[in-house]
Amino acid sequence: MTSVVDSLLNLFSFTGLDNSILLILVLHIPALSIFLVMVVNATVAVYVERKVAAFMQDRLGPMEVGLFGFKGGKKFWGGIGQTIADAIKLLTKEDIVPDSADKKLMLLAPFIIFIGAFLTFIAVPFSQNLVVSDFNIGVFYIMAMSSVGVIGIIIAGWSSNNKWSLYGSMRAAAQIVSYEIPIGLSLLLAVLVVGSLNLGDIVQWQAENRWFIFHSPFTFIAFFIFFISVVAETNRTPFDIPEAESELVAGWMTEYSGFKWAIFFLSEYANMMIVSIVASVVFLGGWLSPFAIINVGIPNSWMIFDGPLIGIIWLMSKALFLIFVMMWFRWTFPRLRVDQLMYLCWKVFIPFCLANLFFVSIWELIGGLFFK
Amino acid sequence: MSIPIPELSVVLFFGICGLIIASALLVVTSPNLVHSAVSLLFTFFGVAAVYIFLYADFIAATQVIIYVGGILVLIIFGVMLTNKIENARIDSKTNNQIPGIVFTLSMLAMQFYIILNTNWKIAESEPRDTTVKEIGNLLLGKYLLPFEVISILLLASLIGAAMLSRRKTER
Amino acid sequence: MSENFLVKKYKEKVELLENNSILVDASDWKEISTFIFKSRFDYLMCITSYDLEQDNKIGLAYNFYSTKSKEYLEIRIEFEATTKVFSIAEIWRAADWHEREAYDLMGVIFEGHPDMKRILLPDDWDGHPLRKDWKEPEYYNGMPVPKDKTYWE
Amino acid sequence: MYKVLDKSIIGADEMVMNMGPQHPSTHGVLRLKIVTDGEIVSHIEPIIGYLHRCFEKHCENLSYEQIVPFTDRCDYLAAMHMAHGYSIAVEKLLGIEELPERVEYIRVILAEFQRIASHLIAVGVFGLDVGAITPFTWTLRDRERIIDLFESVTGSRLLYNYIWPGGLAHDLPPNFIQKANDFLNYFEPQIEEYNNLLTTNKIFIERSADIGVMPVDVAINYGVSGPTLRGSGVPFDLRKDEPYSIYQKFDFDVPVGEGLMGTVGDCWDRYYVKVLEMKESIKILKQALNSIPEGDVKAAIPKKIRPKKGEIYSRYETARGDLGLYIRSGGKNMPSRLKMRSPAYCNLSVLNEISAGWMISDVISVLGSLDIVLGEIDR
Repeated sequence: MTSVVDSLLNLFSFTGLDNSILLILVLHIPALSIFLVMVVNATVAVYVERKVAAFMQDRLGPMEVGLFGFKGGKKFWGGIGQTIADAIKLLTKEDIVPDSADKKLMLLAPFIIFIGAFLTFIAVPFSQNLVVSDFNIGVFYIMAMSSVGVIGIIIAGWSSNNKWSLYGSMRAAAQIVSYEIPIGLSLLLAVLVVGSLNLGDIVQWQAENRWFIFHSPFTFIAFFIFFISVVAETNRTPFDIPEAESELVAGWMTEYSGFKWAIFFLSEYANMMIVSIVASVVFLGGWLSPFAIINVGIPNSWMIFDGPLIGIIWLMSKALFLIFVMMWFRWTFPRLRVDQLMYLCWKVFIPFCLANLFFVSIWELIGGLFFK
Repeated sequence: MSIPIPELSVVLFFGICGLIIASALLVVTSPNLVHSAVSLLFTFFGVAAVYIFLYADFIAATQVIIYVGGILVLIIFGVMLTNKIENARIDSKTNNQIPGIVFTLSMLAMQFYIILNTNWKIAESEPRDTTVKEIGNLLLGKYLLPFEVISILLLASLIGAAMLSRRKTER
Repeated sequence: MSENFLVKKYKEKVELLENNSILVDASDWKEISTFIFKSRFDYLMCITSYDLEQDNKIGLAYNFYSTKSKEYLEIRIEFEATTKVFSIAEIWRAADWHEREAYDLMGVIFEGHPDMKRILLPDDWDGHPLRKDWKEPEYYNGMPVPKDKTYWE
Repeated sequence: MYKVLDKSIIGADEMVMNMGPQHPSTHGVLRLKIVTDGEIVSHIEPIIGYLHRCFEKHCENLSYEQIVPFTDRCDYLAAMHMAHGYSIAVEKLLGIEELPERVEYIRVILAEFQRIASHLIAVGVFGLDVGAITPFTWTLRDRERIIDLFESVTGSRLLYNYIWPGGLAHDLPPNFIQKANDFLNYFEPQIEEYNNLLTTNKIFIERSADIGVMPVDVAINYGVSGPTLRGSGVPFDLRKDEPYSIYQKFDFDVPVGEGLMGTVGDCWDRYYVKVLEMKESIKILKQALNSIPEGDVKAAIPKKIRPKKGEIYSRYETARGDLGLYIRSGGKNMPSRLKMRSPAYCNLSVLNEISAGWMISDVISVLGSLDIVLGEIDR
């Protein structure tokens, strides 16, 4: 698997520029693209979230608000004006900083969270060869970088000098640090079977064998543990206790407004997208077409649906489905209490993950003996 | 990913070193404990970047996941929840300044002496493909015993921490 | 019915009024309230304070209900505004807020209430507005209260 | 899983938090002063009065007819009940024994619709308090249809001024019975839908069962009433025990908390009683709508309300509980004293007793299950 940066370096080598200058110039392209992906993702996701909510809850507003008088038959495109109004509102709103807040840290916190999400995107593949930088330790790198955001959350909660924010950040820190363990253990299953931390290798293995979720009963369980844990890691309902609006007003985001709040928003949706893509890549066959789920009896001609260009569609549709499921959760479930959340993580998921790890090793050993 | 030519990497290296030193200085000089803890974030990141220069990508990621995601969170947590930290200002008046300066300077001189007199082997290191496999093999092969001992130590401290925090409710 | 047992026991101390309520002297209230609780009236529905508009006297009406025998009982105490009334908040916890309200709006002083302070009005309010002789103040917290209210309606 | 900690264990530094008056889940302008140790709440002091509008002082300066719209504004989520309760009290004071049958029927029909509307809000908001947003929008959607019915009857959507002492403002619109029946047919299966979405949801049960348990003796000692009291297992309902209006004609049950998911008297029971009461209200409505007689609704309205000297205490079962009205008449056309014993006022006073020792999230659950309306508490 080659990365985007390498391809771009090759592409622009005709300019005859010095390699290091070229690198610096070329790096802007993926960086801007990532930023664009994040922005577009947040805008679209907000629209979709609103529509999902509207359909599930019989809400009227998101069905009606049009754009320049365009309502698009009310049902599907209605409400598109709201997203744009939202974006303008967020960017032009007054930035309120409480008088007794720690102003430096309050400014720093959104950017730490944003950088965490941004750095994670570097290793997230959108399709074959469509990754900014192809790390050999891809899975591990993504886990490491997604753990950076929690510091931003803690700082945001503390620096606001608001008791509700402090509660929110305490809960967030406990929750995110805890849920990293089941996430890591579930990903370890894939790493154990494939023998590589590289996301490209993991997909390649799935292309040669079968989708990882169908590899064994234990990976099947692991997928659900992973998915529920990432819902918790991204602070979505039913695990949104750090920003539980009925208890903590808005948790660690209470004192933020305007552009800083928009950055939180951007990062939250970016994180949703990252975890959905990782779940799709590791468990759902990444950019492979669903025709080859278990890789048996498929006519070769169907393989035209695979490949780097069509792969991006497959991957994104899988990821978007997972994002949709997250939204579905949000509009269906009540919120867990903080101790129930911890109970779920430490006393349910982690034992299950460890058992999974043990059994999948045995499965591999036996499978190695019998099915080779 | 390999860094193409030395010039850029040198610039980057010194930039990162500057970041490490500056943020480390902030850690010790900042009067606000939380500010110190946040500065530590940049120090850890810088150190992770230095690991990447050494082709130790796995160690770099481990540095981020353990120090930034785990230990720093713990530190900030502890500092934040310490009572009335908002008003606490660290007393940065130093005692025994002269002996301290003398000692530090002598240490510095010694280090410089060693650095200048060591016969550094300068060789083109070849870019490694991946270090994870070797680390794994070494940990579960040659260094299995220390690895297990460390894990038992960690388990013991885990149980100890759980015991300590439980006692309060069963008083 | 339910009034009789009280009249029987405290012949001298109570007075049966026309609508079957019982008038009790404020000084006997401590004893009688304990007795009422120990008989069957476990549910305090309401405490109403009212101004008698004569002799600077105010009154309290206690409405009790028995969840066991489904009986009602109304006790009334009428007293000088400066008299301290025994607080039944420790006996019927429901009385807690009702007594605070009576103090807040009517200025009844209760003796032995765990947390006697204003409940509906702000802490810096002056006077007890449900008294008939309550006059609108000229100033509230230094702000003049407007006299001309033509445009308020 | 944790249990209520012994208060003596909470020895660490405590933090005082202000929940409200501006807070998403204090149901209006209620302020809770919460003393917390970490997530665990050791003491709660409700501070009320932010919505105080001098209802009782107003009443002393208004004639009996003029008070009716003011009662609407007390419990703005069950305005029909307040006006009905007040009208019954004034009729009792005037000595009016009998009203035209049609008046009573219309009053009962509207009161039961109002009960459903109010319980829909209570059920939805309780879901919102524990984090489920969809039940709230669903219940609001269905409440909207009841409000539409009320609008067709009274011309207004929230504060009706329709039930007057001695009668009604005017008769029902011609197709009301048909529309009401349509609504009931639509609404009855909806309750099952709420149950599927919220009541039997595992997370919801975890969040509400066994939490904020209110034993019977505590409930009675605090003067708790209505669905909150019935949630503790006391089958006390004024409509059944001391039927006013024409409730004795109808066949309905009084649902009580049975501790299906946990202990009797927990938040889940208080919630579920309201769901069951909606079903009972539908029962009453179906009977009433089928047997409503013809008649004049204004026949009994007195020309001038000037009761004799005297006092009455009247009780009425609103959606939130036992509305008591103590009216002292001085022989004038204005009451000399009108005290409203508002049900939510007494229900709220029990908050500290049943939610101290639990977590912040549980306090929200308990508060939601008590179903308070600040307009009625502060009056």
